[in-house]
Amino acid sequence: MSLAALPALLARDLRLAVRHGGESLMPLFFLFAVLILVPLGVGPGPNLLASIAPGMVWVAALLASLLALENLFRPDFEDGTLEQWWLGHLPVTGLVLIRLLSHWLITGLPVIIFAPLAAQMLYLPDQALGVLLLSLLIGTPILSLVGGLAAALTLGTNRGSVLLSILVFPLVVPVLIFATGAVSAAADGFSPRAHLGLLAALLVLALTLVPLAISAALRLNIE
Amino acid sequence: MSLLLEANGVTFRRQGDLVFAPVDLQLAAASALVILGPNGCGKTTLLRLLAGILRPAEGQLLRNGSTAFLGHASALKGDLNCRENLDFLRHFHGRAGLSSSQALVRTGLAGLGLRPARTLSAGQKRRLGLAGLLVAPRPIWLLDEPYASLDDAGGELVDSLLAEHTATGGGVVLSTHQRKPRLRAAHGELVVRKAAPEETA
Amino acid sequence: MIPEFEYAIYVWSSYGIFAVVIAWQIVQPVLYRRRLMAELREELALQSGDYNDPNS
Amino acid sequence: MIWKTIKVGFHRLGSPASFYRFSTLVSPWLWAGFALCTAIGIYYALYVVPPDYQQSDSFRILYVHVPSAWQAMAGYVVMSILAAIALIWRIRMTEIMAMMCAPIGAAFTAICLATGSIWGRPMWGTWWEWDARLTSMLVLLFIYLGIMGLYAAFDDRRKGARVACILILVGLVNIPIIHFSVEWWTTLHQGKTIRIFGESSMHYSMMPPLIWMTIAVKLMFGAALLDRSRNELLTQDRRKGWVQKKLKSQGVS
Repeated sequence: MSLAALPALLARDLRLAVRHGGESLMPLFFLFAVLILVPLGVGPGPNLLASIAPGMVWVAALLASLLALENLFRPDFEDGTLEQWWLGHLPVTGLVLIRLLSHWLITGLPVIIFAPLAAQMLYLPDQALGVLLLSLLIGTPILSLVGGLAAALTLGTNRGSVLLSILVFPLVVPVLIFATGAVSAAADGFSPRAHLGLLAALLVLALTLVPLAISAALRLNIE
Repeated sequence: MSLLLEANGVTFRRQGDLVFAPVDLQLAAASALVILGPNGCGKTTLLRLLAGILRPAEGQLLRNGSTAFLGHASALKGDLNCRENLDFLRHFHGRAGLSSSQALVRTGLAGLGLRPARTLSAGQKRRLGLAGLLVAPRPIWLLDEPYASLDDAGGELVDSLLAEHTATGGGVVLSTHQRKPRLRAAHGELVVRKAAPEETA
Repeated sequence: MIPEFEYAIYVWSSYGIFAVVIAWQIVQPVLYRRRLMAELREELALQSGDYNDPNS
Repeated sequence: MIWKTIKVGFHRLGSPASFYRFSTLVSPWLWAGFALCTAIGIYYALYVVPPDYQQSDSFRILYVHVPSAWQAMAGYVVMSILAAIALIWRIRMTEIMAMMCAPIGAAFTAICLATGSIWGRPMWGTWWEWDARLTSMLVLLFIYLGIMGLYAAFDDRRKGARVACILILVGLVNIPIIHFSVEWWTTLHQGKTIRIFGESSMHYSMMPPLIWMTIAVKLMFGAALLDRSRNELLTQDRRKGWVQKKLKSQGVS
């Protein structure tokens, strides 16, 4: 196996993402849609907005991650590039991780970059900003992993998207709870350490198990 | 003579049913094997099995050397241009063969390097797929209907590529139901048969 | 208000839901099996040639 | 050695024709047992057990709520074991049985949610309380529905079953995490509300109906599982020799 395959795949995925410019900007668009629509809906009171800010940013991150899932493996499945992963000389879990990395770079990273701006717009207390970023940094990769699993499981079906959301929702409950819990704790002046520790534990668990499950699911689906 | 590929009693099941009768085959270096059979008898399934994409339900499969598989879907990214597609294959498989430009010239696609692959005609896509075999050389070629949608010149091209590949010690398994390849190398034929319905206890 | 009466609605509706769902679990496989068997019987009759088309 | 015995046993039971015979034989007995246990259990639950001093009569709801909740979870464990066997040894019967566990488990989860919410009305004053147990049960319901949906979405039943088995095992790892996280979340956001089981343990006189109902529900799960698996097997194998032979020899029963 040559390790050169992994950067080659990453470079190609990102190149394709850039080429689909508009689609790749959807996550950011969603973040801002949530940021603007929710205050319009609940009113601009700083206290109320500050208390729901962590949840809103996280829900936006979740939606952004969900949006791109349908295209995570499906185009490759249809044009025959996916089955080339099994020609024998490459570790499929490595390729899966690379694909998830590119998904995270497209959906997770933009949300993290614009999260400080979102925090300002929602009056999140300053002392919670660092924790918000940290929780996103640990948590969004889990969203990519779990979402990737759902995408892989539904690959062989022809009505993937509804099913995809049903599968993702239960799996991300703990992520949402620990991440928003951390930010709320920090905003209220408590230590977010326990929450972040649990979130990190989840990330480690997901990193070890999910790529294996994804490879198995992909394999079953291409047969 | 070393064996590149060996299958003993290999089968595959779909929904629990055998797709084709058990297959035994051997592919020596510098030789070719033509898989014949009517539509729907499992030629594509057999090739995907040999490639390692599918796992055999029964039987053993041995592969000595890395494999290239060219199926119905051309495994090209329509949004990338021809040159980018080939460059990706070169890096992905990590074996330097011909340069992308040389491969394009060899397969008669000179001058089309910057065209997005989705704008190519079916025959041109096929040629680009063949170019992909040249930029990342692998000893075992598994070609599913390589002549499909190619014109006469394209058919000649496949024949000459096959001759070159076997001359340099490679092995080829290809399936066809139309044009009999004019192979200069030693080659065998294998007819795939539909499995007889079996009685399960 | 009599407490027994107040709670009775809740208790009985709970038991009712339990009964309905369980009954559905019993009935559904039976109905499915009946439909499947009818279909298989029809197929078998078509194969062996003694199929009486109810519409003819 | 032990593994080998289990494997051989499963393979033997795994032959479609013998599973069919086995389930036809056993399932009526399970249904009969279920009817008997339920009758005893409900009689105790509604007529024998005295009202609770704290919850008055509403605690009688828990005689259907609690066994359903237990069975919803136990059903998931059974399903996971079957799924693991199906993935490791590729035994077809366990694949089918794992798939057929999902709708039954979902039914029990639904009973648990509905009765829990009804119980909550007089106790909490609302139909829905973000109580840790109820919330985890809601998530569990979605996992069950996801498994059923995934299986149904595949044209190739066997492929669908294998893929859904992966999901089942992923869910098995996840459910404890979900439960823990929800528990953590409710303790942060509110004080402890009245639990269905209070802090004090139950009085022993309240136990018999609970035991009877628990047994009843387990028997029902087994019976429904056998019935559904037999149907599914027949659907998948309708063109196979053993089904045709059975149809021809005995007419259609």
